[in-house]
Amino acid sequence: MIPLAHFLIISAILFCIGLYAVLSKKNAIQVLIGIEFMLNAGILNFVAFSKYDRINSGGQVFALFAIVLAAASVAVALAIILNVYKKYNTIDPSKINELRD
Amino acid sequence: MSLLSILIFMPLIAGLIILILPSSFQQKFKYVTLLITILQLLISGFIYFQFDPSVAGVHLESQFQLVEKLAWIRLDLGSGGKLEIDYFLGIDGLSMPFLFLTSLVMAVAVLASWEIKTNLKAFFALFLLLDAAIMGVFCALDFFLFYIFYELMLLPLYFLIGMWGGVRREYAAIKFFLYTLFGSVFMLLVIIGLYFSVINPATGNHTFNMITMMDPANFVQGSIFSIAANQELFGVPARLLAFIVLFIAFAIKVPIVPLHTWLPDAHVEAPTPVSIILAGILLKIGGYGILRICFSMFPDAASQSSWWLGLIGVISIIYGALNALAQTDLKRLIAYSSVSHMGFVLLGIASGTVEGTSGAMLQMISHGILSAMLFYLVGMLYERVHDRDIYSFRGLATLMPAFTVFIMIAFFASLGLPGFSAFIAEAFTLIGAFSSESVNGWLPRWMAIGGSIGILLSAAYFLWTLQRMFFGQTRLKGGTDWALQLSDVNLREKFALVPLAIMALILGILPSIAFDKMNTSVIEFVRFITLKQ
Amino acid sequence: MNMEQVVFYFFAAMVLVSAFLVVTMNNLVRSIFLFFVTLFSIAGLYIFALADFVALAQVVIYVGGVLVLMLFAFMLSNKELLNDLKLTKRTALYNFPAILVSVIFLFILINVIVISKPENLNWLQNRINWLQPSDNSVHQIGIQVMTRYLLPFEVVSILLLMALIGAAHIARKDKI
Amino acid sequence: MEAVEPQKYVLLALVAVLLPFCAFIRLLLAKNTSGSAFYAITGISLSFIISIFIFSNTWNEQFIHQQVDWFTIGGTTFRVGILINNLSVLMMVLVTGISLLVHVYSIAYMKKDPLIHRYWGYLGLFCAAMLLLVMADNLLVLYMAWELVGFSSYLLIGFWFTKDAASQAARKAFIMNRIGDIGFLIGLFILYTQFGTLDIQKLFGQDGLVLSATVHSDLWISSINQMPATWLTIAGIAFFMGAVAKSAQFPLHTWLPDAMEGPTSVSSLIHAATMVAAGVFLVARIFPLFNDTVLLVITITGLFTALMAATIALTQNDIKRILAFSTISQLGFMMLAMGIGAVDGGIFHLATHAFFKCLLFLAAGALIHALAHLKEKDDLDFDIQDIRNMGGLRTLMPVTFYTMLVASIALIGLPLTSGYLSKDAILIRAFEWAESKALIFTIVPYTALLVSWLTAFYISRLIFKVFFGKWRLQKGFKNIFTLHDSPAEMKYPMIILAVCCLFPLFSSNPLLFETSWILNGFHGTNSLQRVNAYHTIIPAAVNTISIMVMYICYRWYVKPGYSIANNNLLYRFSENQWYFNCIYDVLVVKPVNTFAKAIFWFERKVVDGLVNLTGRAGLLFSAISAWVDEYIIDAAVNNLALLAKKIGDFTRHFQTGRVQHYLVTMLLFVLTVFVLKYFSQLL
Amino acid sequence: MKDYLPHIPGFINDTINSLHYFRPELALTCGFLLVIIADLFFKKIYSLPFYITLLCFFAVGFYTIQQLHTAPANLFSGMIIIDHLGALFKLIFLLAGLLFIFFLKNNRQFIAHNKGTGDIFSILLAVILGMNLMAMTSNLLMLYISIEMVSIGSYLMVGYISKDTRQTEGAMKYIIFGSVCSAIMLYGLSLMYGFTGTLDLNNPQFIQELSRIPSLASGTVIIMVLTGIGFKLSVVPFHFWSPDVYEGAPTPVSAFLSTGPKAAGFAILVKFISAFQLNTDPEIKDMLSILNHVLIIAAIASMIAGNFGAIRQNNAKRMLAYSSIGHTGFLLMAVIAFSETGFKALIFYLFIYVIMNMAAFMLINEAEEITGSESVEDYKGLGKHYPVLMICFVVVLVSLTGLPPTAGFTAKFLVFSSAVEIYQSSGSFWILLLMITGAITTLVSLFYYFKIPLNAFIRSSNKLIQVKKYSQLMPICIVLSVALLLLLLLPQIITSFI
Repeated sequence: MIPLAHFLIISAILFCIGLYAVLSKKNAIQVLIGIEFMLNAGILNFVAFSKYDRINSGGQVFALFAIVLAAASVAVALAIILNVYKKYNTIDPSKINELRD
Repeated sequence: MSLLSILIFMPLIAGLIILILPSSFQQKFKYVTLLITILQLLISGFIYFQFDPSVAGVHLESQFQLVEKLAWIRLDLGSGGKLEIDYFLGIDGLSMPFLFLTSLVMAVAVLASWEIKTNLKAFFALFLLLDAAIMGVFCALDFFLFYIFYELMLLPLYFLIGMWGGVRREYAAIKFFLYTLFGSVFMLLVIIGLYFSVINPATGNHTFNMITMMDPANFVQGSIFSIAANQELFGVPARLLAFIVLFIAFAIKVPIVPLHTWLPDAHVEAPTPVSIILAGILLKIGGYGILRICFSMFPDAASQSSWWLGLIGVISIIYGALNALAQTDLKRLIAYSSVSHMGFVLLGIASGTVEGTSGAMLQMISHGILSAMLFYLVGMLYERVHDRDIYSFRGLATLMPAFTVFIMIAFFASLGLPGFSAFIAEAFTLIGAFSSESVNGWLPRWMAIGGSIGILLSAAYFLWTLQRMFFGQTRLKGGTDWALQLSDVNLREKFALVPLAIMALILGILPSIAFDKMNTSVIEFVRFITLKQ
Repeated sequence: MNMEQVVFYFFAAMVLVSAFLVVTMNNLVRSIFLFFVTLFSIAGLYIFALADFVALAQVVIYVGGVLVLMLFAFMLSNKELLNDLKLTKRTALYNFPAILVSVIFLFILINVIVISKPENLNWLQNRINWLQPSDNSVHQIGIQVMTRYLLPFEVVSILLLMALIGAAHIARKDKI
Repeated sequence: MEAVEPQKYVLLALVAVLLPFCAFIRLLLAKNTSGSAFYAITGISLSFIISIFIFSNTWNEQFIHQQVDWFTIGGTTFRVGILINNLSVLMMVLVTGISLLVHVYSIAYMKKDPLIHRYWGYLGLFCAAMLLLVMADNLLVLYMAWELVGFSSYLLIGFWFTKDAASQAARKAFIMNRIGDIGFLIGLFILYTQFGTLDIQKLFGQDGLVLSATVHSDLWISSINQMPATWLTIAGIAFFMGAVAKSAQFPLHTWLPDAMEGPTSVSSLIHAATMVAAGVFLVARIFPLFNDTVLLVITITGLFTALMAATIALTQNDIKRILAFSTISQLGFMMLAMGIGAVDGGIFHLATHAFFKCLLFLAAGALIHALAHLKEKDDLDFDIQDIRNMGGLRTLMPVTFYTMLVASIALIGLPLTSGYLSKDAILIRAFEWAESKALIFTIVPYTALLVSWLTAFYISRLIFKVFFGKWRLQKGFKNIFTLHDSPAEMKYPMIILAVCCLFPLFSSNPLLFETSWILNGFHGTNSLQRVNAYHTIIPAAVNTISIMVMYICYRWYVKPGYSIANNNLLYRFSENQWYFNCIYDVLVVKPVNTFAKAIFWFERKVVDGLVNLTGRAGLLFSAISAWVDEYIIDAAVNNLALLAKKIGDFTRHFQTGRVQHYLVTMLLFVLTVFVLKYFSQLL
Repeated sequence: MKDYLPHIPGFINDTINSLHYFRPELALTCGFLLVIIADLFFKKIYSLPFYITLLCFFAVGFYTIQQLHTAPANLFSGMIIIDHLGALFKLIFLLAGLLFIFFLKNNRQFIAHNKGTGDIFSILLAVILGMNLMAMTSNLLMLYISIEMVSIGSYLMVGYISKDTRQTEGAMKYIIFGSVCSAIMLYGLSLMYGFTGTLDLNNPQFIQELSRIPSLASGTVIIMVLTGIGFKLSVVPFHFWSPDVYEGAPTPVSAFLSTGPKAAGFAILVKFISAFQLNTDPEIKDMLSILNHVLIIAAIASMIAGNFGAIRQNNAKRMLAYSSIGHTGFLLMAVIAFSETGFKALIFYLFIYVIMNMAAFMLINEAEEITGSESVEDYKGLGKHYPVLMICFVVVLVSLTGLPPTAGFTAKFLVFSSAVEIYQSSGSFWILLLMITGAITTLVSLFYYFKIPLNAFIRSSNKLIQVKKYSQLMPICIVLSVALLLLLLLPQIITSFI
């Protein structure tokens, strides 16, 4: 048996790697990848916990829905990023700062 | 629909009609407004004569007159009980005089509005809205309703100052607005606190009825403002804090030093009719609020803090007068003189004596009349040559004899010349303040003496101005051009000024016409606030 | 350490290393491909949690859907991007806030995991409720989705339709 | 019949008050001068007739007091009414009589003024206010009238408002009077608080509240209230302060000389005969209130004022100023009388003084009027009020000369005149008073004696300089011999007054003041009996020395050869009016000098005299308070606004436009919560 | 498989029974599909989607009002709960949606948008469906899905036109920020699920288990979940996106985002907090106080950041974005009070808030049509030439400030009432601080709101203002302004529902 905590720690590390990518990458697609990592970290947790929830299978179902939603939002995000690229010719989030105080 | 509702809603409806009427009628608007104000004057005159001076009111709901009470908002708040907000109007001796004052000053302000040349539609619509709001404030007996009218005054005033004002009108308008709002926002919190502390014994609901709030028996056991509970906020007794908050809210309107700095700016920048209304009525709302709300609802806190209120009053008297002495702008001078004169009101109220309170009431009425007159006169001068600097004029008496007569009447009446209303008012506020130590020990005697120095100082600045501007050989900054423009008082202006002068005189010689109507209420008020809880 | 554990930690290492590389790499193409590896490895971890269906969905949706989408996007936005990316390299200092935040976050999360002692959680002690390797998870999930989770299932369909329409609208060429 | 009688007199008295007031109202509304004199004179003559009627019927009768409700405040009803007793009827007659004469005099004197209807109106207001003042039965009404006479005085002093000096003098007079009024007002507060009424009869009557109040172990106890005994003294001083200002006593005397800027007729009526005497009248009215301390203060103030003003009058050259200081001095005399308890003597002197001082002014007016004509005719430039410019007018203006001579003799107090009677009354009473006191108090009567000799000197100087010798300004006066007496309207009032300055009006015996009916009208004390030597010695001594003084004066000013050095210290001290105006200046200027640069622009507003003291200090305060207002209170508010903007900027600072910054900031905020929680857990 | 068989009929029954209560949502779904079909097959009829939506809204409204007085019921095996409060929220969303479609129809950008406007109606309907679910959810899974649904729909709306740089930029920032927040929330949800073993918020197990773990852990988890909710509310510190997005997005979308989803955020926050508040277990006290303190601090910070941040803004939309942050903070007061009064105040405030904020954005839109600018500075002199517009604007701004004579005052008043009430019973210093901040920031808000009338009426422009006709939006603005005035006099119109 793999201890539950190990799953959780892996997911925590993954989450933080994703977070780092989101915060530091200067390419919107990489930022998206970071977000996916964070989502995956969450999904991993769900799945890991779901092992102990046989009757409701809440975790697994949640994981499934989360994957689907992630895919949907990635599709939307990519569509938007493409548009941004058309207007700005860059997808560096730090350069897209026309809207500011 | 009682007379009070008519007083409130007549201008409101007229304002709406003006808004709807096409702008091609705009020369007629002033006549419409004048008609409305004169009707108001007649109605309030009628109310004055109908008023029964033998019943007190103050904290006895059954003794109010022309009462109108309709259920307005009944919202079941669940845990907060049922929201009980009434459309509750009524007058007693403390509010009735102000209805008449408002009508009179409003009518004069309309006459002063002849000089307004731009955007007449908006001006008169706002003017009438303001009129309605002010009437509402003096009639409302439901705190919620009162607050709505109280705040409703701000908007028209903001625009009236901002749109038709002088050079620094933006600053003055927003400053005025912010100051007043500062007070009233916190007042709102206290109102809500009171609401949750008070129960209407008849229905068992929380209520906004001001009169219910005055009776300590109606406070819920253990609520914030219950006397018995004696709760503390920030280490200050809650009732005292509430009193201070309410006091500050109204004191800003009065205004007191050091919350007065909006006043010179607002008065100076406002167009003449608005200055008239500001000085003539708006400041009185502060005094009225202190009487009707601060003192009546928190008599215990009032007696604790009366020493400070008296001190503030004395400081306002002297500080305002000294400031007036230093001004070179005539309108500013008068604005500061208002600060000084309204200091008497506070001193009188703080004395907790019948003489002081009656004096303060009369002082408010008297100042309403006189400051309206003064601001009108300054406005006339400004309208003619667009200058108000005292040093720009010399020897106006030769050029404008009738004007000089009016300004002398106004000046001397303001500086407390016997025979005019201000004298009786100031004398009795001071007598009240002086006797306070013997009667209830609220104010030390020296305060009355300190206050009387204000009388001396007011003579100094008014006479200095009179001598500097009106006497001597005619010499004007604008030379002969000005001499041509400085025409004497015309018929319309006389029409506005003469009633004011006569009112000031009548009140000075026969103060009984005011005192008789409010005496019972004042006695009851003083008895109520000095009652040992 | 049995075989199961070896494979698990192998996958775990794969996940973390590849994720780390994805994040640190500046070359977008490479990082997208490494991302593929990460996702695969995560799917592997799911199996260890006895969630084979989820693992499958992960591979199908993520690898087959998301990744391809990203590649498309990358290709649509042509190669200039690559040049663009190479030009500006960022120093570690510049990324300091990001590193700081991530590290603190990691610290906190691990702390949370440790102090909450997941193995000792109350509800985990109910052994009947434990999933057995022998259980047919696809079956289970199928029934659950059609019964208990019917509403989310239907709602997600609408969501997907909306996302589809919306994304298509946004990505559509502006010509009619 | 008996019941109706009093009411009749009260109504008549009311009519007497209202007649001049109606004239005032009528003339205020008048567009031009036509017929203005008619209204005024009709009003005042009717008043006079009524006054005489009332006087003749009520003198030495039971006082008459009628009241109506005025207004009610709280439980107290203010009743207002008319109190007719010896004091008020005497004053009524005095006021209306002298007013009538001055009115008549003014017809000619003010003839050419374009705003003469205003002048008549103001006079009407003054008469009404003055009559109200003397008849008021309520201190509040008295105060109102008190201020109104001040107000009409303001109007009349500043009648020639285009003259800066006149309007300044008017303002100074009003403000200085205001200082006194504040005292009066404070007195009112104290009485009202202590007794709950301001009714004169109730307070000061035979068994009035004031007398029935007791001072007991530092507490002043009345039937309804009690307060520390100091308040009794303060009340006295406060009322006296009102009297000081109105009667131009030291230290509030400086307004009176300046008030001479007004028309001379006004000076004679208001600033010599009637209004300034109101202070004395007030002291007499509320006499029971004063305790020993206050009486002593009154005595000393009166004495000092009398001495000071007399010495100043010695060297003045402006004819009206000499008379003004003389008035101050004489008023000091009356105050002195009050202080020593000789109320009757004070009032008596008030009455006699009213006539001769009014006459002196009217005569001076006649001189000025004549010289003004001359000046106008010859188109010359000289000071028509400077006695150094006159001389030898005795022959040119005989009526003026003789009337003025009579008045002067009365002022000096030589026998056969009214002044002799009243002055002796005071002097003798002063000696009697001093006798019962410590030795130091003998200063009081002796100084009073000195003052009467000084009086003899300065008035002689005036007469000799103006009427004797030769015309001093020679060049350019071609028409000097065209100078002549005034027209009839001016002449006859003067003659009438001159007659009134003689003894028969006041006493049957020219040498014995004790027989004066006025003194007897005021509950004569036994001092009216010639009980001791003073009654004989003093009149003799006074008169002998007075005549000597006059002779010296004659030698100095008329006979050539004797001249006094006019540049010694004492002379200058006197000429500069004891430097009072300067002292008031210096007292303020020195401390203010340090701030001078900061407030120099306020100098323009500065008024002189005592007003300087309050004025400059006040202006300094006002400058400071204006500064505080602008830079502290207002700035605090504005800084709050600035603070709001700064907070706004702070929040905007985060809004860099970079989404990753947003995220970092957001997470940092979240982490802060975590970290705080974490550490609070650890601790 | 066998384990489940006995339960299946139960589930099916439950589902069928639930459908009865689900009619508003079903109507929305039908509308959603119809709009898609209409857009696909009847492109010629330009306004068809609009009318379908409108019709759909009427149906939804009809059904929702029926739900106002039904007893609370668990639906779809505990996924959602239908109750009075939820129905009220649904009405608020409906109001926002209704105003939004009228706004859309008259917005120049959308009219000119040549990719067609049919899709936005379908997105809108889906978003409203999502919001309805947010208001009803009682399950973590539904919570997540509904939030995501609203979020994704919102991203799409913001990016819908993508005509210029700013619009795309707004959309990108929105989606990145939103996705990160939802990822954090997902992580939090996962841990929450892990710690409690249930997804059902109302399951007593949920709170019991959560209270058993150390408060540091449970607190962290709660805050992570609140991140996602906070993002929807745009409460400090999750507010950074809103000024940029509101400014960048097409005006109707900004208007909708600042009202509908925000109200939905409140709905879900209430749901979430209810799970804690309604539990009487003494052990959760610690957790509750953390939750309360976090909310109070967030509320205070939002009021300060929103209102002070708005002071220096010149762009009207941006200013409103900041002001809406401030309003959120203020409204949190009612949530924190967590009493019946508080909920009533919340609902009333939200109704008024939807009206006034929508009206404000519509008026900005109108002004933009006239001046071609969103800058407040360019409003100079408008008052003279467009009095009706500016008078409406003043009414709306007064209402936003919360002053009489507008319903904004009543709303503010009720919120303060709820806070005072809770203060009276708890005596907490923090609540007092909250109220004082609310009062002070009301003052501050006057500063910036009144910039608009200041420019429009008091300052005059030297530019020539050409007089154009008002668009069809103007009557709606007038109606809304009048409604704001009327609701002061007759708050019963709304309060009778509450």
